[in-house]
Amino acid sequence: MTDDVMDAAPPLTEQLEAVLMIADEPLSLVTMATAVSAPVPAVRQAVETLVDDYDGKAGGPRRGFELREVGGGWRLYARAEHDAVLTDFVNTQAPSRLSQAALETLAVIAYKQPVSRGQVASIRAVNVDSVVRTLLARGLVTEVGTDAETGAILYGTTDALLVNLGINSLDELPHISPLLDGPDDTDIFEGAR
Amino acid sequence: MTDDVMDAAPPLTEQLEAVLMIADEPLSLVTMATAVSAPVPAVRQAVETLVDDYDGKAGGPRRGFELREVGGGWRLYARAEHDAVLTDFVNTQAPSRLSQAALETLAVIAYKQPVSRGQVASIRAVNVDSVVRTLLARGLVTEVGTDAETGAILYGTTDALLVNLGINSLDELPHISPLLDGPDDTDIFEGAR
Amino acid sequence: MVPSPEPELDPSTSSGTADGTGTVDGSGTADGTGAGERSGTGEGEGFRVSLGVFDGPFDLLLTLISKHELDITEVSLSKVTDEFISYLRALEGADELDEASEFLVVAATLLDMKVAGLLPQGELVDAESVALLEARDLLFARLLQYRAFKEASTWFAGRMQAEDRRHARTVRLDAKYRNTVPELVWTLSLDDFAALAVLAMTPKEIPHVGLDHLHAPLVSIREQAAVVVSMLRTAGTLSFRQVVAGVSQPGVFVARFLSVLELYRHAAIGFEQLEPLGELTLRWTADRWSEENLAALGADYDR
Repeated sequence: MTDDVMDAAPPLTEQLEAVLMIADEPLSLVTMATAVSAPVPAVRQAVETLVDDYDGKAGGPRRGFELREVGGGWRLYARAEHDAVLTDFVNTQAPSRLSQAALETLAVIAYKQPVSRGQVASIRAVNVDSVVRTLLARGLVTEVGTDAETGAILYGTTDALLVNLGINSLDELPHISPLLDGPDDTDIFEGAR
Repeated sequence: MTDDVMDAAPPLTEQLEAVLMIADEPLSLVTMATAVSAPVPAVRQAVETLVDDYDGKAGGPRRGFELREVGGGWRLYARAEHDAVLTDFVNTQAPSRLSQAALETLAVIAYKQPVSRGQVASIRAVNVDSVVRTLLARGLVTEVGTDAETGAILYGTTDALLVNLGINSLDELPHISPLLDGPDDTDIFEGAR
Repeated sequence: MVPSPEPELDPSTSSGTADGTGTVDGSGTADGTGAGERSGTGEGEGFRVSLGVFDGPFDLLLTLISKHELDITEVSLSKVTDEFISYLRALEGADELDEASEFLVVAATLLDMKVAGLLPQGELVDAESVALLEARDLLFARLLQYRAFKEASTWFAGRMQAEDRRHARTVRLDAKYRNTVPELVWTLSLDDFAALAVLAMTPKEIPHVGLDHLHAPLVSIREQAAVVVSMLRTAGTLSFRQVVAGVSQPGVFVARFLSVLELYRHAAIGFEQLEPLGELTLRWTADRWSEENLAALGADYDR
């Protein structure tokens, strides 16, 4: 047990690990320093400690991930040695055909864009989070902004979809207007109880 | 490049760490076993090793992250102690809270599943249609079949609910069974008089 | 107010001390029918009753009754109802409707229990008395079941709130892995795609197996509701007398009245009656109304 220093705040390295674990993009030393309220030089030293630690140079085992400096910031990456395993893993997660659920969600986004996941979910009456992730990963939809009121991310389709459909612009999508003129307030579910 | 130890395969724990690092949802033992081509028992043991390791029980320092079993799978989380710091950092917008009516309906479905809307309504004694739609759109419940006799859609809860509750299986719900033996079973009150 | 992690709930000890009219902090886990619908846990708010034998939150009253620490026959239900109605006046809109419907369940159960409690009981000799007691047990069971789920929902809320604060690693897949994903196989034509959009956006028809052939209703409440809806949507405001003008069959008359109640329950109409047995004025108030609403209406009567 190494609980001997637990009376004080957790070590800087531990706090940085927590921040790095959930960060989606490289973090500059200044950003990290702000996040954990510590001076930059201390953060720099802690980052170096972690880099060595993950590389197995601090007595512990080498980790399956590494802390790398990329584009002016630090981020956790899966270690490159495991790329073969990871590529297989990603492939099994992403089959070459879109599921029916994904296609339907894509169709809703195409006609209703810009649209939030919540709005799509209420139209389809199922949760679409993972399906939207798939579409994002496939580059068929993209984030196009945020709802001014709710702050929800709004999605739209990309040129890649147009290419797949063989059209030049969204205007060429067949009209299905009667359905689109329907009750515009998909927020019936916001207040729904 | 440190290719000097590349003759042997990297330890299972290291491969799992790499996979967990790029996963964006809880991974079951089977999924992980497939990804790293190892038998499930070995993966289970490696996962346990990592859990202890991150908790500082394996000689090394406690980590700023932890490996949690949630919603039927394993996933990396920032350690709970740092959640306050991280909230400032990520400024995530929590999804809007469920209404009391939605929570109660969710509770009935969780305990009574598979259950039809009509059955839920007879317990809650109010119309639950819109609430069930909200729960469907949130991905917390899903259609699990139809009643053989009436053809009514039956609902059950999803793994996403487990993740939202931070539990791993329905067995972890609080016990309220003595009160739920349907009205057919009046024995439950034998001792109450 | 995050419940303790150990998974055990005992609704009989949920809200404060059970010492009769003693002090109650009103911040128990379940606020009974009181808590504001949106706020989830309305501390100390909610419906309180002030009776001769009891003064405190409504939920505690139920607890005491179900634990047999307060005799249901000593509770004036009409007084409880009066207080509830004045409590409702202070609420607004949807909160009011939801609370009212929940109160009705509980009040109806209490009323049944009270009837069972007031009837002479005597020795447990004849089958009738046994049946009476069993009926009372059923009512207790119903009440307790309802409250157990209410209680459980508090646990759900607490867990969800706690989990909201947790941070899992969810990062975008690195470009180098994204690029290794096999090429997408796309087979849909433009028209297929549009057809799919239509399919995806068509409101789901709820499969419904009619039981009409089993209990053929002489008059359909749903059909009568459709009549009422079209009349009210055209006129806006009508008296009930006008709504049933020309109806001669008692069955249609009753069904039309029941459909009015159902429509009120769905918050589609409002009504006012200035004095008991006076003219009943109906008003169309629904912001949104669709055939789907109508299809679901009166489903209780199908059974």
